[in-house]
Amino acid sequence: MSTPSITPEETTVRAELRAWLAAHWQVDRSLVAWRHLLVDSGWGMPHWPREWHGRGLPVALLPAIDAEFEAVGAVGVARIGIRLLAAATLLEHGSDDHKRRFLRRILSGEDTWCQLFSEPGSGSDLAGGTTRAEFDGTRWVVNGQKLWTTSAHHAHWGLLLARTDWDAPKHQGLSFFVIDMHQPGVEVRPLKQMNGYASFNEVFFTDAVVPANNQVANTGDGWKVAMTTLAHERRNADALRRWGHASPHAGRIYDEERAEIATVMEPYRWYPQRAGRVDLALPRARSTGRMADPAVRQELAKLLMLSRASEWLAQRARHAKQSGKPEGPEGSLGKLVASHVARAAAEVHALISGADAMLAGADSPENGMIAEILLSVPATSIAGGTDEIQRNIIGERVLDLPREPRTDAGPFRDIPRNPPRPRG
Amino acid sequence: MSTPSITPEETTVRAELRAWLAAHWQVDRSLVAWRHLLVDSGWGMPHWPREWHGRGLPVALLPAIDAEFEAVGAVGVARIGIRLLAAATLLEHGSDDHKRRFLRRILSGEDTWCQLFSEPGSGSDLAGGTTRAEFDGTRWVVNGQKLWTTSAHHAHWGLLLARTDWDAPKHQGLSFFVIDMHQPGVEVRPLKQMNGYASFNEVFFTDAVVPANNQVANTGDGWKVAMTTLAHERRNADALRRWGHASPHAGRIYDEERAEIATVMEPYRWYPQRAGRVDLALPRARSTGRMADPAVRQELAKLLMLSRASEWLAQRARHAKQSGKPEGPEGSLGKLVASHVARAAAEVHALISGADAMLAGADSPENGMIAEILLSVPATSIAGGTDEIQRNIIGERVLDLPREPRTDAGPFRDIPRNPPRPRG
Amino acid sequence: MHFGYTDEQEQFRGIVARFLRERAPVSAVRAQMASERGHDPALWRGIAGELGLTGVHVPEHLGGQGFGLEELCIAQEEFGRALTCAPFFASTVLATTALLEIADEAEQEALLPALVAGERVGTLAWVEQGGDWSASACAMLATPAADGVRLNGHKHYVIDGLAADRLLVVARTPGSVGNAGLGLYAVEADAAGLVRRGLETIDTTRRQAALVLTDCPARRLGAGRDFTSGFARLMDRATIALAAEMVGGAHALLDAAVDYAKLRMQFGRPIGAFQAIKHKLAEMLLEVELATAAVRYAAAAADANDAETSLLASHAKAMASDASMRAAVEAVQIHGGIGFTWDNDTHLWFKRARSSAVLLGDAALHRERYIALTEAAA
Amino acid sequence: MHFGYTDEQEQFRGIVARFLRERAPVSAVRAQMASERGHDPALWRGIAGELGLTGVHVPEHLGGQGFGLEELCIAQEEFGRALTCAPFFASTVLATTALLEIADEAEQEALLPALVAGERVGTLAWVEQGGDWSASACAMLATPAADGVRLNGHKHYVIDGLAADRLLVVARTPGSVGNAGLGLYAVEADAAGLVRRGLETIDTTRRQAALVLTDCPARRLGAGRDFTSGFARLMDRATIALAAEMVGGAHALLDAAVDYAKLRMQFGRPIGAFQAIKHKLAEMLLEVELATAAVRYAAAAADANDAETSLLASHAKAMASDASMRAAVEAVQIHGGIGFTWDNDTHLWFKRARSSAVLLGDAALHRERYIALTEAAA
Repeated sequence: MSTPSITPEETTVRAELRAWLAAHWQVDRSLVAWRHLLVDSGWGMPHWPREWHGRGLPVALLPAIDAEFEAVGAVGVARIGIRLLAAATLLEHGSDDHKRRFLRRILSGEDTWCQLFSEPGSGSDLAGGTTRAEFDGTRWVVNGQKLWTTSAHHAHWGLLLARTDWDAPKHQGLSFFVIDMHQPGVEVRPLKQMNGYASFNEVFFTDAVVPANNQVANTGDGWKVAMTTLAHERRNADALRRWGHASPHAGRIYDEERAEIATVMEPYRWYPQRAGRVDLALPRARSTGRMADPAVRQELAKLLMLSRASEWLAQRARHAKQSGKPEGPEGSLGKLVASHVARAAAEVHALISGADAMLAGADSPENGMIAEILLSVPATSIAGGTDEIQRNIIGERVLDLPREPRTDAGPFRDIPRNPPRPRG
Repeated sequence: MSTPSITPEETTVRAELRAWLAAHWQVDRSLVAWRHLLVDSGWGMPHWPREWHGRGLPVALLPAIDAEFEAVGAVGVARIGIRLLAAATLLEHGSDDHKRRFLRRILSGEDTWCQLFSEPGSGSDLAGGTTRAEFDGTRWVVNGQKLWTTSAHHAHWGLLLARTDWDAPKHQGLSFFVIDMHQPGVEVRPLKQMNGYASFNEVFFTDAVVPANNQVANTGDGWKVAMTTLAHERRNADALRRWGHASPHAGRIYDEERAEIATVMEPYRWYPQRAGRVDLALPRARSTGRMADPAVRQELAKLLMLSRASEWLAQRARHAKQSGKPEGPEGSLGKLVASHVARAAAEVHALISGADAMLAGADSPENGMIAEILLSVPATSIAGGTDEIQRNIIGERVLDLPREPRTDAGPFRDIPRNPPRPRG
Repeated sequence: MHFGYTDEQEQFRGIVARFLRERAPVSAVRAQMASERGHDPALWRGIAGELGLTGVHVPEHLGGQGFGLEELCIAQEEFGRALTCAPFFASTVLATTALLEIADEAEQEALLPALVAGERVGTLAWVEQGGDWSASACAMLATPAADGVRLNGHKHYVIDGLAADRLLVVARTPGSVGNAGLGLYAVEADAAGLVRRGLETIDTTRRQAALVLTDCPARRLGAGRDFTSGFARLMDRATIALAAEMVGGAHALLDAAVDYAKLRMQFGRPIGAFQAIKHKLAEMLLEVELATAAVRYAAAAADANDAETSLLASHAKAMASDASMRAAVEAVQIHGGIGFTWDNDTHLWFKRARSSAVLLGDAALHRERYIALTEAAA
Repeated sequence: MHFGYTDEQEQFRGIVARFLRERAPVSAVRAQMASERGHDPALWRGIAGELGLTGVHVPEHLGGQGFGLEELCIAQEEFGRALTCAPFFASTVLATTALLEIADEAEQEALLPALVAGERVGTLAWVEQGGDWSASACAMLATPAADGVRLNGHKHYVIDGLAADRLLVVARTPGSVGNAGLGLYAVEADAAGLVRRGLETIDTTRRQAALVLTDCPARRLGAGRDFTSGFARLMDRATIALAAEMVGGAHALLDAAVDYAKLRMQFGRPIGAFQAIKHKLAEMLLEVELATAAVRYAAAAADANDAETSLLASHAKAMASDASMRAAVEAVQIHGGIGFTWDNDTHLWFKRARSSAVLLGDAALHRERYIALTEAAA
C-alpha cells in the first residue's frame, strides 16, 4: 500500500493553522477562553461546516491538523464523554436554534451531556422504552426511568428518547428531546455493579419538564434521531482511547484539561479489565511459573491467537475502508469477538492464578487487577448490545438470513412488556 | 435400595411356563412353527392381552419369564426391527381386523415392517409431510416420497403417514395406513450415506394403493397414531441392544434365528461408530503412546468424564422410574448428551490418531474403525431428532420455557414449505 | 452401588432446604457478607443444634448422626443453593472430617463433641501461599519442644480462618520432604505466636485468612495413624463435598436464569421464547445435571470405600467447576445488564462459583489427576 | 506490512475462481475422486499452462511468475473452496517450494521448469509411519554408493505419491541423529527399488501413498545449502498454504450452509430464521474470518521474511484447523439428514477438513509450537 502523498491543500492548511497557533496559543490561558477562540476560528472542528464553528475541510486533513496542534502542544476542543454524540446528533437533526444554543458550549467543555436511552424494561429491545413525554400545551412533561447513564451526575443536558404515542407501532411512537438535567423532576442515583464500581446511573423522571423548543426533529421521529446517536457510539469509543489521556505538560490550561479528563474518564476506569487484559496473560504465565503447565500453554495459545487475529480482522476492516472498498463482515464481527476474547482471557487468568484467583485487592495478584478482570468480564458480552443481539445482527445483516417472525408489531400499547421496576 | 422379593404370582407363573417349555421347546423345530406355538400359548408376549396372543400378565413379571426362556435356551418371538413398533401401534390404534391380520405374523417373524414417516421436505418438522393419500371411492392412492426408511427393501408392510387433507392445519390433515410394500407403485432405493454405508432407503410412491381396510384410526388422526409409534422408538433401541445378538447354540432353530438377526441388524452395523466408540479412546491413547501428551490427557479426561456421567444420568433416570418417582429431566437429556459424547469422542480419536486420522480401511488404525467413527459421528446429532430439536424439547418440556411464535398455523396448503425433491 | 436418593434422604434434604429458606434467605446472605464476622452465630447454632448438620457424618458414639458423605453432600448442595454464610465447609467438612480421618480415637473423643455441637468452629490450614493443594508441598515446620511441639511457618487461603477457634494445621518435621514427616497439629486460637489476618476475597460470603505461626505451641494429632492415607481420604471427601456445594449453587443459578427468562419481556415476548436463550438454558441444565450425577456417584462411592473414590472425587470436582462457572457466566448473561448490577443477586453466586472453581484445585488439575489415577489403576 | 489484498490480487483471485467454477465444478470433483488417477490431466494442464499457477511463487528467471506466498495462498484458498482434485499442493506447494528453499541454483534450473510447466508432477516424502511431521524424526537412510546415493527406508502419507513422477525424499546419513545429517534427495519415479502403494484415505479428493525404498538410487539436492533452515522455511510456507486451502474450504462450507438455511423450510419458515441456526452461522462466520485473517497475515509475513513467520504459520494452521472442522461439523448439522447423505456435497468438504486438520500437525501441536516459539523469542 502506498503512502498518500501530501496534497497542496494540506500544505496550505498546515501553514495557515501554524500561523494561527503561533498567534493565539498560550499555555497560561483558561481552557474555556482558549476553546472559545478555537470555536470562533473554526480550528476546533475544522471538518464541521463553516456556519457551525468549523472550516468545512475534508476529514482526510484531520491527521495533519492534529499534528500541528501536537507540534506546539496546543489543547483542542472538548472531545471526550457523551458530548460529541450530542453534537453529531444535533448537527444532523437539530434546528438552527439547537445548534446555536448547544454546540459552542459542547466544544468549549462548559456543558457536559448524557444519553438517556436504555431503561430497566428495555435493554436489548431499546425501542421498547416506556418513559413517557406528554405535551401539556406548552411544554413536555416527562415521567419514567432510564438506566446505564454514564456521567448523568455531572451532566447539564441529556439526550432523551421518550414515548409520545402509545398507539403507534413501537418504533414510531418515540420522540427525541434535550432535557435539562438540573431540575427538580430529575433524580440521578449511582448504579453499583457486580464489580463494585458505580460507573453508571439510574435517572428517575417525575414530572420533569422539557420546553417545546428542546424537541429534536418531529414527534414520532425519535428512533431515527437515536439511531444517529448510536451510529456515533463506536467513534466515541475511539475518541476516548485517543483523547482520554492527559497531557504531561505544565501550565494552567493543561491543569484544567487534566481535571476535565479525570472527571470524564472516571466511569471508564475498569473498561480494560472488562476486556480481559490479554496483555497481562503472557507475562503472568511467565512470572508465576505456570508456563510450564501444558494445559496452561494450550489455553494461553488459544487466547493469544484469538486476540491477535481479532486485531487483524479489525485492521482488514480499516484497510478496506481506507481503500474505499465496501466494508466486509469484519466490522460487525468486532463486538462479538471482543466478548470471546474477554471470556477466554478471564478463564486463562483464573487458570494461571490458581488459588490466588480467589483473592481480591492488595492480597491478590497484580494488586487486585486479576480479581477485577474476573468480576468485570461479564460486562463485555452485555454492554452495548448482548452477544445474542450481535449474532442476530451478523446473521441478518451480514449473512442476509431471514428475520424471525415479529411479536411486537401493531400498537405499542398492546405489546406484552415488562412491569415497571419498583423504585427501591 | 432393597431387592424386590419374589411374589407368589411369580412362583406360579414360573412353574407354569417351565412346564410348558419342557413340553414344547425343541431345538430342531422350524423357527416359524415354534413361534406359532408361542403365539397360541400366549407365552411369546405374556404381557399382551389374552385375546391378542398374550396372557395379560404384569410387565414386572417379564424378567422372570425371560429367565425361564434363557434357562432352557428357548428362542422367543420376533422382537427386533420395526415390527414391535408396528405391533404396539396396531394394538393401540388398529381395528380387530388389523390385529387379526397382522399381529401373529409380526410375532412369528414371517412379516417384516418398515416405518414411512420422514420425507425429504420434512425432517425435524415431521408433521409437515406432503406424501398424499387420496381416496378414489374404494381405495387410497398414494403419491410422494419417504426417506430414512430402515429395511424398506426387506419389508412386507409399511407404517405410512400421509396427508389426506390439505385444508386442515398440518397436524390434523394426516392419516395413517398400513401399505403393502410389494406392489408396483412402491419403489425402494438404497440411500448411501457420507460414511459409505447404505443403511436406509428412499421410498417412492407412484399411484401406490392402500385398500380401505388398511387405514388405521380415522382420517385426520394420523399424527396421533404416529405419536404412538414414535413413543415406542426408544424402547425399540433397547430391544435391538437386548435381542440383537445371536445365540451361540447349535441347532436348526438357532440357525434360523441367526439368519433373521443378521438381516435385521445389518443397517445398524455402524451405529456404535456413530456414537464415537468411547471405549476405544483409552486403550488407543495407551497403545499409541499419546497418553504422554498432556493435551491428549486433558481431552481424554473430558471425554471419559462426560461419558461416564451420562451413564449415571441414565441410571438415575432408571432408578427414579423403578422407584415409581416421577422421571426427572434425565430422560430428555440422554439424546443430547449422546451427541456431545459422540462429537467429543471423534475429536479425541482424531487427536490420538494424528496423521493416521487421514487414512481409512486396512491402512488405518483399528482396521478402519477410527475412520468409520470420524465419518459416522455427524449422524448422532441429527438422527432421531437434531440437537436443536432436543434443546427445544428440553427448554419447553423440562424447563417449561415459553414456546416460540408459530409460523405454521392455519390450513396446511398455505404454509410455506419445501419444493418437491427432483427424483434423480 | 446406587445413587438415587432414598425417601429418607429426600426428606432430609427438604428439612435442610426449608430451614435455609426461612432462616438464611438472600437478604441474610447480603447482611452477613457485609458483616464483620461474615456469618451469623444464631444461624450457626440452628444448623448445629436444631438440624444437627454439624455432626451429620460423625459416628453416633462421637455425638454425631452417623450418616455418611452422601448426607453431608445433601447438606452441602443445599448450602450451595442458598449460598449460606456459615463456617460449615471449614468446620464440618474440613476440620471434622480431618479429625475423623487422621486423629486417634481419644483425640476424636476429646475434640469432636465441641465441633459437632457447634460450640467451636474448626478449620483446616494446610495449603500455603502459591496454592499447591497437596500436603506434600507443605513447608510449615513442627519442631519438638519440651512441652509438645512448636510450629513455624505460614498458611494461606485458610477458610474461615478468623472465625475459627479450633485450628488444625498441617506441618512437617525438620528435614523431612514429600509425604514423609507430615502431621496434623492442633493449635489453639489464642496460642502465642499465632497471627491471623483476614484476606480480601472475591467471594465475600466465604472468608479466608492468612496465618503466620512463630514458635507457636501445638499438639500433634493422630500420631498412631498413617497421616498420608488419612489426609488423602480427607481431601477426597472434602473435594466431593465442595463439588456438592458447587452443583447446589449451579442449580440456584440455573433456576434464577430460567425464572428470569420466563418473566423478562423483550420484543414482545419472554426472552425464554427465543432459541438463543432457550437452548443456552437447555445446555446449562444438561451440564449441571451431569455434574450433579458425578457428585452423587462419588459420594456414594466414598461411603462404600470404593477403590475409585479418589478418581471419582476428581471427576466430580472437574465437572462441578466447569458446570458451575458455565452456569454463573450464562446466568449473568441471561439477566443482561440487570445481572451485572449489585442489586441483582446473580453476582453473589457468580463469585462463589468463580472462587470454588479453583478451591481444592481447578478443573484442569483434576482432569490431569483423573487420568493419572486411571493410569495408576491400569 | 498490510494484508488487505490489492486490486491486482483480487483480479488474480477472480481469474482462478472463474476457471475453477467452469472447469472443475463439483461434478468434476466427484468424477475425479472416483477415478483411478484421482485427478484430471487436462485440468492440470489448464492450471499450469493457462493460468500459470504452478509457477506463481517461482522467480521469473526459473520460468515462474515471480509472485510470493500471498499469491500462492490466494490460489490455495480457491482450490480449497472448489475442492479441486489436482496435485497442486503436492507438486507446487510442497515439491516446488522444497526446491526453491533447499536445492542449489543449478538444481533449481534443472528441475523446476518441468514442475512449473506442469509437465511433471512432484511431491515431497518426508514423514514416516506414525506421523511425526518434523524432519528430525526421519529414519530413511542415505548411503553413499559408487554412482551417487542409495536410499533405504519407508515414507508414509505421501501426498499424491502415486501421481507424482518427481519424488523429493528426505533422508539422513548413516549414524546421524536429530537435524544433523539430513538432506533432500531426488528419486526418479521409475527408480529401481522404489515400491509405491496407494493408501486408502478418508478424503478421496487428495490421494496419499506409502513408499518403500530398497537400495533405491537417488541424487542429493542442495548440498551447498543448509538443509535445516531451508526445510523449516519450506514447512512454514507449506503450512500457511495448507491453512489457506483450509479456510477456502471453510468458506465454501459456510456459504453452502447459509444458502441452505435460507431455502430449507421447516415449521413454516426458512430454518435460517431460527436463532439456533442463525447464531450458529454467525459464530461460524466469525471463526472462519478470524482464521482467514490469520492465514493472510502469515502469508504476508512470510513474504516479508518476518522473524515471526514460523510462529504465524502455527497460528494460521491452528486456527484454520479448528475453524474448518467447526464449519464442517456445523455445515452437516445445518443440512440435517440430507447433509449426511452421499448425494449431498457437504461430506466432500467435511472429509477434506477432517484430513487437513491433522495434515502437517493438528491444532494442539501448533498451539504448543506457537507457545514454544513465543518463549524462544522472549
